[in-house]
Amino acid sequence: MNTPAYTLDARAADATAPTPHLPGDLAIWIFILAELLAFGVFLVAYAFARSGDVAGFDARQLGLDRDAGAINTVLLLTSSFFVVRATQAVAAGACARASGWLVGAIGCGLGFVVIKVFEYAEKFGAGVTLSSSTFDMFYLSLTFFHFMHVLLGLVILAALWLGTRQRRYGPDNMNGIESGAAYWHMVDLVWLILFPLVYVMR
Amino acid sequence: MSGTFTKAMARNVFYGGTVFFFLLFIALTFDTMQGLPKSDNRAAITPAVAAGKHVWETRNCLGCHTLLGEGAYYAPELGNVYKRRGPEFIKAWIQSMPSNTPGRRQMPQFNLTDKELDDLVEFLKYTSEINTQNWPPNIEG
Amino acid sequence: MMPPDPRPIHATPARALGVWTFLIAATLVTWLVGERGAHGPAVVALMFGLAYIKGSLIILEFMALRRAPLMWRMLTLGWLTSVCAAIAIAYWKGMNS
Amino acid sequence: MKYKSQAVAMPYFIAAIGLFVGQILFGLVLGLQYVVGDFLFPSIPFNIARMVHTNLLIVWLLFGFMGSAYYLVPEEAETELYSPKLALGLFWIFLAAGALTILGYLFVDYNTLASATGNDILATMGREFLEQPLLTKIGIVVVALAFLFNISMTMLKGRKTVINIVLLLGLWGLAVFFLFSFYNPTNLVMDKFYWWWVVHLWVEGVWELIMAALLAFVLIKVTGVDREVIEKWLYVIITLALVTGIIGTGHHYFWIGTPAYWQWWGSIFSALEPIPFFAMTVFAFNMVNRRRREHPNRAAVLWALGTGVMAFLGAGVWGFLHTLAPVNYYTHGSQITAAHGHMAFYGAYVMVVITIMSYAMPILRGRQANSNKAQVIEMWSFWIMTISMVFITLFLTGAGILQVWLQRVSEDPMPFMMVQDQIALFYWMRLWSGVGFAVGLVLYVVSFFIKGKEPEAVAA
Repeated sequence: MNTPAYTLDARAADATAPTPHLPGDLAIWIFILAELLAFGVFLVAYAFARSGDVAGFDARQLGLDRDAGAINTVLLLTSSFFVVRATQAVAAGACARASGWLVGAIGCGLGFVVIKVFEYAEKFGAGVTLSSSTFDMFYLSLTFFHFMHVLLGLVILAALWLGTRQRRYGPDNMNGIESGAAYWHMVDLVWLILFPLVYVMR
Repeated sequence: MSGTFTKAMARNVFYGGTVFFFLLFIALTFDTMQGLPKSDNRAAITPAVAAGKHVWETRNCLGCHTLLGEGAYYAPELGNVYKRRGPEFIKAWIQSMPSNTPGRRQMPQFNLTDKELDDLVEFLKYTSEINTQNWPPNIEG
Repeated sequence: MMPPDPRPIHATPARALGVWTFLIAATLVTWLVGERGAHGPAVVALMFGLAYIKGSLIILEFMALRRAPLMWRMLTLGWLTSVCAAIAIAYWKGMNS
Repeated sequence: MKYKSQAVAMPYFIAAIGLFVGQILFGLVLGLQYVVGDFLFPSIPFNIARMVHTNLLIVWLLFGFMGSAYYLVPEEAETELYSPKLALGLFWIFLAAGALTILGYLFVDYNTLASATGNDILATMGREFLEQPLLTKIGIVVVALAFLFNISMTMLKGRKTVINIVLLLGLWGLAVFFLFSFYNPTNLVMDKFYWWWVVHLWVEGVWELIMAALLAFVLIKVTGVDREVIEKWLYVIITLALVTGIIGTGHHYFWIGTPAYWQWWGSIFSALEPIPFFAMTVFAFNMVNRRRREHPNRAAVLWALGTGVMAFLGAGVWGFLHTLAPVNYYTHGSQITAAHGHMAFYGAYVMVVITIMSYAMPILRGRQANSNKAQVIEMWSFWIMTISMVFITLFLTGAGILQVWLQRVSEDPMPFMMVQDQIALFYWMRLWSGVGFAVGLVLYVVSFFIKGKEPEAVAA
């Protein structure tokens, strides 16, 4: 039989009924779960702290820049999409193509960082600190905690990029890129909740 | 369980995660150091307060008492004792120890000089004015 | 015969593109909500409904957990569900106080 | 014993047990002083006895860690210790320094001791757990560095297993964070802030690396489970420990003059701190269930499993109990803290050191395992000590709840000493539980002197 080692066609895969399989390393997934848990508790803590002082939170929230936040959402989603394409390319044995997609993903991630830095510069200029109000505390804590994850994610993406340049990954060696990709998607996932919760919900 | 679990990845996650969270801790520490002047009552630190802290430490007061809730739980909290009892009571109390009441907990006699007593009270005054987020819940500590 | 390929199936490029398009469109809706300063339970329900769908898509399609063992889908989707539910409860609590 | 130089661990273990006995004796004194206030006053006031109690604990655990490292590192590295002579020399230096310090506490007025040992040059004394004179602190650093040099060189010339790497990371971290004990600014808030860099980053940071590595080593030995499996999980568990524990330091920054946001950061991350302890328990039971052989040393297996359970209860559950800021607002600095401290230290660190001593001592004495009779006595001591500790914790928790209620929650709060009278019954029960613990400890020591035939190894 001449099946390709790795098929991209979902229906064909259904027919052969592949065994359920976790893409990426168990170690990174345990880490991702721990991170999600920490973020989850933090986000929920925000929601309940807000419920105790809706007017105060809503007033401070007006000061946030939703346009920048939305652009950042688009950047992260697009970056995640590029990472998916990179993973697909590696699965198809095209490491060179994968590194191209990864450059795109890193570019989007850097765009996020730049916009965020401008946002922070403006906020710090306006006297927003971890101690200026409860809303500001949550806004800074949540976004900065997330921001640091973006930075770590970028380091991981850079390592993946290097790996694709050195052709370290391939259809038979997906563990590294799948693990890194899963981590980057987690960063995206958290932002998808964080953005509407902190920037928009009122 | 079907899936991959490699030692190399577990190691990378350990080092990455540890460095990441330590850096985060450093960042928070940096912010705390920036914010402390607002809450730690440093403006009130005088040579007398410094000398008082020295008296506090060299008599191992923390071996029985708590100070801002930290120490031993054998004797009352002293972070707010200045507000609870006032300076004269504190000095008189220290000088009258031990009570020698049979069966009661005893505080040693430290034979502090008048200056040492004053310094210690200054230290306790400074401590009582630190912004502790309203802890303890009431004056009893 | 070869043993069945144990690897998960990442979405096809076309499918991934479709998912991405939806995600961007949903983001625009959320942004519009913010832009117009819309508020109230209906708006929040819409916004978090969209966020929930977006999160599920990230988990199932991008993270490729669609074909992962059930436990992992339960853990991740369970996380998403509980966080969104808790936010809804908190929002409701805030409305009534 | 695979390598001759491992024998140097023996004196360390013996010293550890000896100091442990001393620690418990002073614990009994303290327990009695809680209810009979003038007991031994003025010859040994409470603050001195407490200092001896806690410092002995730290010193004997350090002896235990060092002994464990001398036993474990050569075996893991598959080479003789770099310098057994240095190890033995350090033993006597450390023992002498430790003994002198304790004698100094007991027989010299603390203030006199301070000025005689250079505290006026660099004031570091009089802070909880860091009461040691400057000279002792410097001695600890010197001994620790020489010790680290010795075992690091051993590892470098041999096999670098994950267990060795993690253990060494933990021990190096221990030495590095101890350096913060030399920083003692007049600013009380800064003093307290960095004091926790020693205390918290020790017990909820680098010591957890040591503990996990020691446990993993014993599990490999007694279960015969593949090293690869155990080492992977070791990494995962210590990742969880540090991810939660480092920011978890924030649960000490609620009420000491630090910014309010620590209440959120500290609560959220320390709420997750039970997870690594839970993982460790599951891990230990899992590995024992998957064992590929029946190790003749059943006592060691019992201690290993007990460590998992008691660390989870003491550090995990009892820590979580009062770690959330709104709860801690009322419980901070009460007997609840004491309850947690007792069970956490026993469950995590006392028990892990006993685990490795239980495994290694018979081998150091030339047999795979002790006689059945000796093991039965040892297992009795396990149950008596552990159950006593559970009761100590429960009674202190009861005392704490009542104390918090009467003194802090009540509309009409009572003064501290009046509350102490109200909860005296709990202190009495705690004291009797402490006596039970001491009985268990005596049995533990006795088990070393029981002779008999070595049990046979059975294949599973």
